[in-house]
Amino acid sequence: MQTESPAAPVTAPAAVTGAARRERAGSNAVRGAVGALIALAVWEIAPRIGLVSSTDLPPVSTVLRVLVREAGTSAYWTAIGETVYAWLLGLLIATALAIVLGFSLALLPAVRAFTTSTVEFLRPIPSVALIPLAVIVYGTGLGSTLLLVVYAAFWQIYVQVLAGVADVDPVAEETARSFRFSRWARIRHVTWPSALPYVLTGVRLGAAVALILAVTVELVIGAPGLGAEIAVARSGTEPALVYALVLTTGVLGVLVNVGVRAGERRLLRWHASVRREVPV
Amino acid sequence: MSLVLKPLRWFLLPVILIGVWWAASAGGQNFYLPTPDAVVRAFGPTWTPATLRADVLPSVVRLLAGFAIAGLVGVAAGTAIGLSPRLRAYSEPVLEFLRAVPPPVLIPVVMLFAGIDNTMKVTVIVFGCVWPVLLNTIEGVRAVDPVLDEVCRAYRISGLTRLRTLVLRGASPQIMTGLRQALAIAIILMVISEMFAASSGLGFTIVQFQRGYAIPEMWTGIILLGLLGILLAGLFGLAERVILRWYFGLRRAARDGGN
Amino acid sequence: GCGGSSGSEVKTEGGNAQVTVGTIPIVDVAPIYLGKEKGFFSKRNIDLTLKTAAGGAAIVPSVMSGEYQVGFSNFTSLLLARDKGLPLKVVSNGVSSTGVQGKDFGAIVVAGNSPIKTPKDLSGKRVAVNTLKNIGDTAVRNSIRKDGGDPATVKLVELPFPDMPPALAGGRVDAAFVVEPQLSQTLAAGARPITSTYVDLAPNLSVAGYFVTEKLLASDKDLVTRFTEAIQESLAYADAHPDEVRQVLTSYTKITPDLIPKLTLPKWPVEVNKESVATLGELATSDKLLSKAPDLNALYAD
Amino acid sequence: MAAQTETALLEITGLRKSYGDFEAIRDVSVALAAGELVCLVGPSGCGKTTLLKCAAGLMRPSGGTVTLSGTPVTAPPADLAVVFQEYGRSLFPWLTVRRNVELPLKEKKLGRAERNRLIDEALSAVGLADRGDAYPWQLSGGMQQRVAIARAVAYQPSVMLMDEPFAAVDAQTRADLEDLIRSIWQKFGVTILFVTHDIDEAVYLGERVIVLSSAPTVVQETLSVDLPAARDQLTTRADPRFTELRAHVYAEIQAAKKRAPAPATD
Amino acid sequence: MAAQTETALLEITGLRKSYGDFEAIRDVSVALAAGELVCLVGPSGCGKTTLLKCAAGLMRPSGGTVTLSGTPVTAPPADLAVVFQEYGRSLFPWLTVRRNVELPLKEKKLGRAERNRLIDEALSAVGLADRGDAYPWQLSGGMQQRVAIARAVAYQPSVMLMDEPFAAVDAQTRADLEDLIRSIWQKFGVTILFVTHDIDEAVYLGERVIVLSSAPTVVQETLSVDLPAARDQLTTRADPRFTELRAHVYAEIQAAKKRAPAPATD
Ligand SMILES: Nc1ncnc2c1ncn2[C@@H]1O[C@H](COP(=O)(O)OP(=O)(O)OP(=O)(O)O)[C@@H](O)[C@H]1O
Ligand SMILES: Nc1ncnc2c1ncn2[C@@H]1O[C@H](COP(=O)(O)OP(=O)(O)OP(=O)(O)O)[C@@H](O)[C@H]1O
Ligand SMILES: [Mg+2]
Ligand SMILES: [Mg+2]
Repeated sequence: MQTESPAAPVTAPAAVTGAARRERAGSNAVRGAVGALIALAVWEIAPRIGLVSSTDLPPVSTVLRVLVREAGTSAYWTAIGETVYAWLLGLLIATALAIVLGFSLALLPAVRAFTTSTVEFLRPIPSVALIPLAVIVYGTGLGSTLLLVVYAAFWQIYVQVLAGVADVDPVAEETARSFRFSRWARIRHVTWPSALPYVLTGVRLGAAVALILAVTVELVIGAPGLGAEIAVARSGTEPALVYALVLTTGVLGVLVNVGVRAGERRLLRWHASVRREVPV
Repeated sequence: MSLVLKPLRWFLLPVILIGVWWAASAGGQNFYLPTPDAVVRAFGPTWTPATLRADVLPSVVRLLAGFAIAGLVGVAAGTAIGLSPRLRAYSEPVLEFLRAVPPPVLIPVVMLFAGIDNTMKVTVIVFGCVWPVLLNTIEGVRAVDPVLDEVCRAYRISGLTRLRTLVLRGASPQIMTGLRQALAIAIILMVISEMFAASSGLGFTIVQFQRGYAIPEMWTGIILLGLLGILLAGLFGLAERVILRWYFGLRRAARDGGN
Repeated sequence: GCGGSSGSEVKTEGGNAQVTVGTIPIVDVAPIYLGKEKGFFSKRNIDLTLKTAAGGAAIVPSVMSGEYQVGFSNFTSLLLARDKGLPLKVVSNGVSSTGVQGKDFGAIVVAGNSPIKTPKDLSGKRVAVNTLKNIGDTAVRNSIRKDGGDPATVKLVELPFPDMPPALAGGRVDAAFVVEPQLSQTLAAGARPITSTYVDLAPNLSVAGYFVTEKLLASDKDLVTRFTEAIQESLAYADAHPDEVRQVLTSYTKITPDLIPKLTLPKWPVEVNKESVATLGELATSDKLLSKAPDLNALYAD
Repeated sequence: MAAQTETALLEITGLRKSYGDFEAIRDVSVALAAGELVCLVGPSGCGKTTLLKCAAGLMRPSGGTVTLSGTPVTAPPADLAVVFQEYGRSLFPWLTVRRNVELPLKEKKLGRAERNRLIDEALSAVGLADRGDAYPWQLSGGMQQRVAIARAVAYQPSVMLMDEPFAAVDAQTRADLEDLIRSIWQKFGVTILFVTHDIDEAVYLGERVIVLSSAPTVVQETLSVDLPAARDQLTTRADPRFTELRAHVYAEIQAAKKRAPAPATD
Repeated sequence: MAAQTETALLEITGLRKSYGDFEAIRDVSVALAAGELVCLVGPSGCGKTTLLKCAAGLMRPSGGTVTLSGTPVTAPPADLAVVFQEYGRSLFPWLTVRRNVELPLKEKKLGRAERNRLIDEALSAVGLADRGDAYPWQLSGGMQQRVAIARAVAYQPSVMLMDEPFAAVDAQTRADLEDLIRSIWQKFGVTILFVTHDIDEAVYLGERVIVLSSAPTVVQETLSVDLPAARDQLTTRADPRFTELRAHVYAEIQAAKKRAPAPATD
């Protein structure tokens, strides 16, 4: 029987705090940039070595030159503004609708039973097929774009919300019930946080689809915005301009993702997916 | 009681909606909104067995091919990316970029590489509907229970077995959600892809009707799309019930006492 | 009139009528842009707004709904619309073929090394047109038929104009029916024209026109008349001043400056060549695009 | 037992529960008088958790009734707190320890100051006063379990159902928590149904110990613990009567485990 | 302990572990000879699970080394089995009980007949022979824990790390399982590191009992259990030496819980 004397001097562990996390985020940004650079290099080289015709797919340097030229015009920024406005507004409406409907349907099985058939019928109807309807109701202005953007993005988020609501840990749910949380409190404190990872994935999916629809509607019916610019550019003869505008669209998509990701890191700090990647 | 209620649940809302439609379209002032009976009357002549075979079948085949490829690619890539934070960091901006590119402007680019035939259309479908699968797989894989992960590591369950029994199974509820979304998008993209360089197909036919001002016929096409969607969603639900039996069982067990 | 509150016309403070026209960003509508610049509309108390849409299919519903007062569309589309009972009326010619073989703004082109020499050789081949079951469709079949080929065997593929040059260059299609500016673009890339399609169709074919709804015509005849006068002045002016047309193109299209001088411009006669539209109608009827022979008189406002 | 039934607060009568074809509980009747502390022991898998969930109104029994103060329990009644066996999963991972304890109090519409007082008291009672800002997944198993206990204690329920609440804590902490429960029980007159596998604990804590048979489950024996009300870890456990009782319970559980269940029809 | 170190199979030297700013383990050195059965006790939250995970190569320590047969452990080594404290979550909910036990055996490339034999043996040893086709979520907590034990036992490891493996089972089953572990240990010469909160269990099972202090953790005491190798639930527990040892461990844990941790630098 012997007792070991407590610890010899020990160097204090490196404080792994905000600094390290920022460093990690920084290195991720660098990695993302590296990935993007590789993609850009492929784009630059493919037309240059004749893999594709450079008139069909101009090298990225040409596209960037055109992009810089366009960035000097106010029309370019106006178009971005129009698209972004329709997009974000549409996304906001779709998100709110999807969350409200998704939660109420998930929690009111009766309502759900009555709406399933209609929902399953409406869901696959392509938003593009509704363009004529949108034009009748709203003409070619913002209203049409919004209608279609909301319609398309809604389903993306809605399906995620339903799945998320179904994925609540049963023990957590029982805990809440045992403390007689009101229905609302259960939604607010148990269902909502559990579903949040799903909802955020839904928002990311919806954001992309909303952007796609905003641009497509502008493209097809000529509502003002980036899509209309692309339509005009396409009927012109400068492919690089089309690609410059497409590039702009893509960059908008990346920016939104960065935003949602940042929100995710904050909101889902507790979730297995995030906490595993935060240094311990 | 439930014998009456069940069908009622299914049909009540659609019946109300059709009623609303009827009221809105009655009088026929609006050229673009025909009455439901006009649409129903147009259905038979428009969708004969011959047109179904010529226009709907190729579309559905392309749709299923695209969906299957997107499912495979999405799950495979999603698993790889979900498992490796490093890979995710490298690829995320590029993927997000590609995801944000609208398929209609992408189609010309795809045509450069994949031609204008089925390959192009399937490529477009794959390109568009791979995202929900990919994203959901990534998130599902990331969220695999840490304790189970440790069990696998402790028993040195690695490689394919780990993938099959832990990663994919753990992520399967979310993967199925992604696939469900992808199915709906695949239908949308089937239509979009057939708006370009097509000479047959359901989407093509709908657009033709729309351009030719054959409005009731156009609506029959849209309704057919909806029916196709219901059918596919139903089949998907069956598959899901089999694949996620443990999951539904687990939830039901927990809810057994629920009110 | 009874349509005073229909919302299809809004008076501004200056007493000008607000007119929105749906156009397509192509060469064909240059006169209206030029006319607006020249003040042909404002001097008739018309406050003109030009909106571009992707094609006639998007313009017609907007005109029907009153969002646009006037639209621009090709005659086949308009015949189709009337065939289905849409109450549209053509108020003016829009654009016409030059009528000169080999020197028109649209042509069927093939790759430089293609064995296809004349339209007859297109039998059994893949030909790109911008919209199926529309004017391009009719025109290509007509050229083949006229040349002694079999229009039934040609495989028409729908492809937007901008996508035709790469598809042709990549051998995805054997021939393409292109219009300016893609025509100049393909020619510059080594393609070879085999026929001026619109010229084959009818002498001095009227391709497209400006249209309004019957409702507007009934409720505000005066406005329609003023618009018609203005657009016709614009057409005449454009026809007479090709350099100014080329200039105005830079304002609403994205055609590269080096290509603009090389473009073959269409003709912009004031009057619709009704005979050519009748030919279009006959061909469309025999191709089963129309359900019955069109009532051509009902098509025109005057 | 008939005497107790008349004044019973929580009364479970003829409870049956089958999961599909599997008959878990065949026939269990238990009655708790107001302010009673009853311990429930039984072989693993005999249906203690099931019984508790039925008593809490979280699960619908296949047969029999549960009443609280005479009214049937169909949903969790007011002023009841449950400590779940799966303590880890019963904590909300998105909330810190404090917030986990606070949430039911908020639902109870207590003021902030009151809430803070209760949280502080409960957390120090379970020895976690300094870990309030940690997330549950940053805690060890035993700590998580203590958070779940703190949550129930802070709630100040009038009925408390506890499912092996001390299974994951060390001996010393366990002793402290046992005394905590006894003192709460004595101070506030809480009615407690306490599931445990530790026979010493059952005897030390309870006024009665109910031994269940293995599934299909019936009540094997009800045992009154005739130890003095003031109990103490040292003296009580040294009491020969304590040893006697624990030996008795142990023998009963052994019997329960071995006993071939009686046929369904009698 | 110096003597043991030379022949040590599993050797943990100067282990440190911090979670962010929180210093969980300050300095722990433990050495297990091949075929030794060592029990680890300590206050809740002192770092037993952490230590076990580091030993299993599941977690990287902040400092110090872990070696198995002289080679550093960076990933879980071959022939090692772990029973996790979070037993419920350590079972695959999409696999039946049998498949859960079978999975690691498949990975070990055992033939089907061999696998079935091992599964049957292990499941009957833990008393679950008839529940092989159930899913884990159809089992009670104690049953789930026994499945996790069966999985480890069927694996026939040479090193077994067990984290409070009997916390959720009843007294009788617990006694049976204790004897099961001892018999496996004696038969196959498995090296076992066993975490428990039950002091009697620690003394009954172990050849040595290591008592940890509370966090920041050091080894508070190492105690050789000088009871005869052939142990028996009745006679061993009645042995006065047993009572002496358990009283000693209890006092140590009490001391560990109360001791103010030494300052980090000195
Ligand atoms: N992920 C984490 N982040 C921060 N702190 C942690 C984390 N995991 C564990 N800890 C802390 O480390 C300490 C040791 O935890 P550990 O789980 O090893 O304790 P334990 O000895 O197993 O306790 P118990 O007997 O209660 O299971 C605890 O104080 C705990 O709060
Ligand atoms: N969802 C379910 N489906 C099928 N059987 C179930 C289900 N839940 C519990 N059971 C069975 O019911 C019986 C009682 O389970 P319960 O959890 O109530 O036991 P317990 O007494 O709490 O056991 P323990 O002491 O091990 O926690 C067990 O045999 C279990 O297998
Ligand atoms: Mg239980
Ligand atoms: Mg632990």
